[in-house]
Amino acid sequence: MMFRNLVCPVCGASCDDIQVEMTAEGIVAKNACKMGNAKFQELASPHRIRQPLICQGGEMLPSGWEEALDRAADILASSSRPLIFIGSETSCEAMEVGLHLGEYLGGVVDSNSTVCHGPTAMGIQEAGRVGATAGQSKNRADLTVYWGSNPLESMPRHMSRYAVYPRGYWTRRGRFDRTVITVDPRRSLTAENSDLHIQLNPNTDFELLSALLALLHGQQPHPSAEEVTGVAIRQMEEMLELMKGCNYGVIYAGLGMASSYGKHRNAEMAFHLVQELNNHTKFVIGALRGHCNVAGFNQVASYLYGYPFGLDFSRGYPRYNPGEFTAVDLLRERDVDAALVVCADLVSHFPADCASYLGEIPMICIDIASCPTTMLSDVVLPGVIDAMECDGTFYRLDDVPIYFQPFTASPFPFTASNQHTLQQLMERVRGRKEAGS
Amino acid sequence: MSSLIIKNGCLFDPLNGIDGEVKDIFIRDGRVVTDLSGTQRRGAQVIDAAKKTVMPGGVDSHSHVAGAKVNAGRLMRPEDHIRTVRARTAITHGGSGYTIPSVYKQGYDYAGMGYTTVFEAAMPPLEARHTHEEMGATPVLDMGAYMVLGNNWFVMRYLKDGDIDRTAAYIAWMMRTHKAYGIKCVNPAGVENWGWAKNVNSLDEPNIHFDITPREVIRGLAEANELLGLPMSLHLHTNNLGHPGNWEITRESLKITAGLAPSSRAQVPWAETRLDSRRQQTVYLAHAQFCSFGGTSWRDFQSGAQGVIDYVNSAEHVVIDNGAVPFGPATAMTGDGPAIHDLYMLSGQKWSNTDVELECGSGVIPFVYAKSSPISSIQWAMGLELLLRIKDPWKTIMTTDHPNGGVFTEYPQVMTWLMSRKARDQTASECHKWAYDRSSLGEVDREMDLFEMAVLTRANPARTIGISFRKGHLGAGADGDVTIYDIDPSTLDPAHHQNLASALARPYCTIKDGAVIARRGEVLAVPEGRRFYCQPFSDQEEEKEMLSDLKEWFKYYTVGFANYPVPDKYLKRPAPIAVNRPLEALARRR
Amino acid sequence: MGFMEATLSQYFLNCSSGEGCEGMREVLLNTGSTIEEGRLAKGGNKLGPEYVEECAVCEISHVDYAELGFPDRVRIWTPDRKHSVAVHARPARSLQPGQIFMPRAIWSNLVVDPDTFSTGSPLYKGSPVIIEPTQEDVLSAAEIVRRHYSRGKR
Amino acid sequence: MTEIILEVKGPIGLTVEAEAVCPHRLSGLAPGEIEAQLVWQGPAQLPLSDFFEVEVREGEGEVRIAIEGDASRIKRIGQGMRSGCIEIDGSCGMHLGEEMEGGSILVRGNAGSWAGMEMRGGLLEIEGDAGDHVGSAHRGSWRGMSGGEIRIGGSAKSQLGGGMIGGKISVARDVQNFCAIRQSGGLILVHGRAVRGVGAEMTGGVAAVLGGIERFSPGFVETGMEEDPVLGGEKRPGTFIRYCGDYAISKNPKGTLFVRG
Repeated sequence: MMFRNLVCPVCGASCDDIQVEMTAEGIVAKNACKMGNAKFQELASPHRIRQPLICQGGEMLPSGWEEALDRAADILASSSRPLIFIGSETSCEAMEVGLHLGEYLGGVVDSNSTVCHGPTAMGIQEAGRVGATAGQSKNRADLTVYWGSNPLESMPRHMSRYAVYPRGYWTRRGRFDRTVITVDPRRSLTAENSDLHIQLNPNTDFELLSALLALLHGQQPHPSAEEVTGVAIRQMEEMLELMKGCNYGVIYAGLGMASSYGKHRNAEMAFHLVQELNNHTKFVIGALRGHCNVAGFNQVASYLYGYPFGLDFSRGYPRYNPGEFTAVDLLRERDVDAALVVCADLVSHFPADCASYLGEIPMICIDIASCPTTMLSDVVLPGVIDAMECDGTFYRLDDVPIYFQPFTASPFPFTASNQHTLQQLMERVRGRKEAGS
Repeated sequence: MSSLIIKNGCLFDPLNGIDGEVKDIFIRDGRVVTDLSGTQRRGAQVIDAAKKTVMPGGVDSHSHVAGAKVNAGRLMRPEDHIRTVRARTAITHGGSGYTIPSVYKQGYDYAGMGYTTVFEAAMPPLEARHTHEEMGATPVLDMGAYMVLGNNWFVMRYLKDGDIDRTAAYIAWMMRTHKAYGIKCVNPAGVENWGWAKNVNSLDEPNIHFDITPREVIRGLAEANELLGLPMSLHLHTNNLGHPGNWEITRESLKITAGLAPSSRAQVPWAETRLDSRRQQTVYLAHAQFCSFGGTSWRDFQSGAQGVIDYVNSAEHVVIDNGAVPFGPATAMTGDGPAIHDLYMLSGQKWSNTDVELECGSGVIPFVYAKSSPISSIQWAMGLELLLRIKDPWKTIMTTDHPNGGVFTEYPQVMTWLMSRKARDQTASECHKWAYDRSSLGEVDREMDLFEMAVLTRANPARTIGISFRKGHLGAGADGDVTIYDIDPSTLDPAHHQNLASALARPYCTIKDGAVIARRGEVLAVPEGRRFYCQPFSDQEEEKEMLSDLKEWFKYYTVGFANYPVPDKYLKRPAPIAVNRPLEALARRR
Repeated sequence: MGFMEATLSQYFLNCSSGEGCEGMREVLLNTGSTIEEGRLAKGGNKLGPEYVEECAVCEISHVDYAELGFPDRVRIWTPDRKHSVAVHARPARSLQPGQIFMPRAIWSNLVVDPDTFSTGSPLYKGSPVIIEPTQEDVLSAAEIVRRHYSRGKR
Repeated sequence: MTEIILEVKGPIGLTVEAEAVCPHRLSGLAPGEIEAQLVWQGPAQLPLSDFFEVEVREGEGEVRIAIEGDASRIKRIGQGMRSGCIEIDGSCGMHLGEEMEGGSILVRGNAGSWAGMEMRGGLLEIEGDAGDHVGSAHRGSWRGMSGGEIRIGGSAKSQLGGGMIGGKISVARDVQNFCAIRQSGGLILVHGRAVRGVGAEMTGGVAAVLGGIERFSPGFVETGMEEDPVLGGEKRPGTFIRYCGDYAISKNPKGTLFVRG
């Protein structure tokens, strides 16, 4: 049986052209990249978590669904300030329930976005962002800049679907109609495949962007800019000429910009640069988002409560302050007392001080495969794979909502989706709170 | 089976010609009925509205409340949210935001103010799923959205070929596919140029590549609209918006649809009204204030409303909403990307923009209308001038183009200015003197009455967008949406304008579908809102050929054809309106 | 609350020369995704040996690699010496002296600076660390959890 | 003067938000009423007495609050303060004196991030170190501190004086990054060194870094030398280079940056 037009639940490209064939030998996923393919194989993998687990006497033991849900609800209902962390490979519908749960408990709700392009979102809050949906660059762009991003390894189909290779309306010869610049301290695979590689020193994005803006405003940058960034002024001018001279330019910013020293100020300067370039030609900027629905959390949290990530509900209304109400900071400062982690491996992906605090507080996690986070959890609820086993919505890297449909059903009799799991958990928590009050 | 009786209220129901008569209203199972049986009366909830003003529930026909650009505004403005919050209650969610509130807060704020029906003014097709998600999450309100089509590649291509039938077929398919309510045309032909950082500046300037002019787009979309017989006319956001001297292009744009016959063929049961509740217009001009700028630059800027007012007074095919400026913080957001870029150049504020492939675009920028600013003051005057000097209230609708001119929670203040010369004079004395010097507002003595307010905020928005078959009045069969204000018409003195403004801001109660949902601003119930959208049908042969064109050009999208539509599951309480049912599909015109 | 340490700026600014005492260097750690890391993580294979081979790795510029004495394995330390991790060392042409690269996984995150500069996002790119050759074994992800993170539980 | 002495009872678990600890909010209250004032810990509202021993010494006129013990996990002390004074014997948490309009605060230890955010008046003195965003604007806003004075005896972290439009901030030792970012008015005086991003996006006002800047903001252009300039009402001996910027944000910026030559 062949299924078409499926959406890949892995990276921010949210490719919607996957074809899946279920054969006697296994699953064949056409059009998917290496990462996507691996995820489609997960459907039948041996390490899939197939039943709830509860930690007893230091060991993770299989348990019944009701028992596991009860234990999870006990943890949440008895906590004073829980952290609810929602990963970005699950649906907006699940995120909405997670946000409701956090609001109900007066806890904090955060998502991968914080440690991913959170600083980029903060840059938007400082400067705004001039962007476009991906089809604009596909059809129009004759200049593509990968800034601190390495799509050939992190988003393998970005170049072929959206930015470099596709034959668009005004870019009929695909790659031949475009110039590609990569800005990266590392000579990455993407840099090797670009027309120009600006190899700046690490942690100097802010200075390079500022210098470009000063040049754009007709001023020579402070002479130290060359030494600091490792990029000659002449090379900056060359790059700027390319940018001003193109018909339609696009910057795809990666974590190299958002995560390095300077953080949201880097993003902010990049947004300013693009805004000012629009006085010369058409220029837009977008983020290369790491997960299929990392943009979704920003969207859902913003429209439901007004802020894109790191929402604190302790006062009954939403509050936002990265550094204060964000997961890494709360864990580092030991300022939460329980955690619900949905489809995210925090123990692997957070710094050591945060990961070890997760080992000290009660933790519930929902996941599809064993990982360091499931090892440290008190309750593990099996995850359902979005876009394969249930339907829902992702927001793609350019904030275009993509509705996905499954080609098979949840393998569990007790839950149809992560949304469903969270709803059941919410009901149980509500029951305990109402009985207690 | 529930019944509600609103007793002894002073009713203002313009579509039924009722101007302040003391009348009882009966609602049965959510709909207005002429009477109740004895048994029903005994089981009915009774609200005593003696010495109170009773109107149909408020209808907002143009507001930016759901979708990608609204959310871009929310995301980029934490400073707008920090100090304006709403804490959760046992039945409501928490929220935040002043000019761009989060959806829960938005729904509660509208309901608390007596509004029950709100239409989102701009839905990009590719991002329609987003708009529907947000409308779906908005509590209480019945909603719908207008689809942006003035720079759509398929529309421009067909219109360049002069093919109205195929345009209509495309629009019909798009409206069904994306569950849209009406057609919005924003800066026709200009937004496509913005794809290259350019604009068009006159009605007869063809745009790059598609070689089509704003005039051709406006005329073509209006013709297709009437050919399909949509409940609402073309909703137009004119070219050169926000530019000094643009009143002239606005007048010329309005002339384009003169002579077209309005034709609404919605297959719906019509609630009873004394007046004809079908729309009369062929163009509905959005936020006229922003389209009526005079002068030639910001230095000699003045109101250009006179030219627009004169034209609307002389024409029968136009309705406008005003886009009032009540002063204070705002967030400018529009599908007109280049207009927002111009504001960025002026203000240097933070600026967001999103161009949507093959379809449209949008821009967002924070803005403050200050009483000390001469330009803001003139804009304040213009918004009121337009409504007060267009003689026939049935040609006007009151909005703030939320959140462009100001926030919807300022509606009570805008109504107060319309009703009270003293309130206007008071504000004019506080703001820059250009307000009266460079507009005609200071010469206007007209004070609108409650009947006229009911036209501008209920009856006419409903009629203009064709939702008056159930909204905007209280004839038998209409939705049981009612606002009861603590205003006694017999003692109302518009000179006491502060009392008036606060009475309008916090109605005695808001009733939706026959149930009290808010009292004096406090939300008492949170029913799920309806989603209105049109399902127009066109000639099946045309549609088939159109679809083959569409599939051929779909390769320029980055979303597959199969994943383009808005699925049914995004609509929790759908209220589709069939237009030209399939069996009665249009005969070819030529 | 972590206050500014006198030497902190020095790490950010002066590491490009790769200076340091014998056999030990201050470098900037860049972490990021690699396609194989992605393939293994998305395939739910985080506790297997293949994941260790792919992700418990530190790429070092040729210059630094030679100066460290061509080690098979290196130990990476946080500047405050609170955390460290041993990983496989590999020379890489893609890097400038003074920079190292590690795939984004439990090993690299053990030494990423948890300060977020009030942004919520730690220094995944350009985190100051100290690198030295080591003979110690490289731990699997599960062993890391048991050894470093299980103090409060189990 | 009425003195209110609040002694922190012991180690605090989850952080506490205590905007009630502010002279005008406690003024005129009986000791029992002060103890019953509510503070937040997570979603719970708890009486002040859960965290502090309260002692009141009645007197005339303004209220002085003295906090003893470790208050480093207590946030929002003196938020919106209008008058009187607060003295904190040790360190305190985030949002100290946020939006304060008058009165004075003295912290003998360190203060967390966001001290003096959007401050409008009064004196905020931190003898130890300060965190990020001292005297800055709220997220997304371009208008930070507009009046009053902040003195820091130690060092400050990043984004000091972000969006500052008026008033004065002085730092005795060092600052990290983006000090004076988006400054449009007022004075920032750093006696030690700055790491990076000084005056980024600056459009007006004066910033001076007496100890030198490790990594200069590229959009600053040298406009001359000054001997012994007067900054903040005081003569600063030595030769200074004056810069104008930030040209990265504007073609015609009016920000002035002094660095010792």
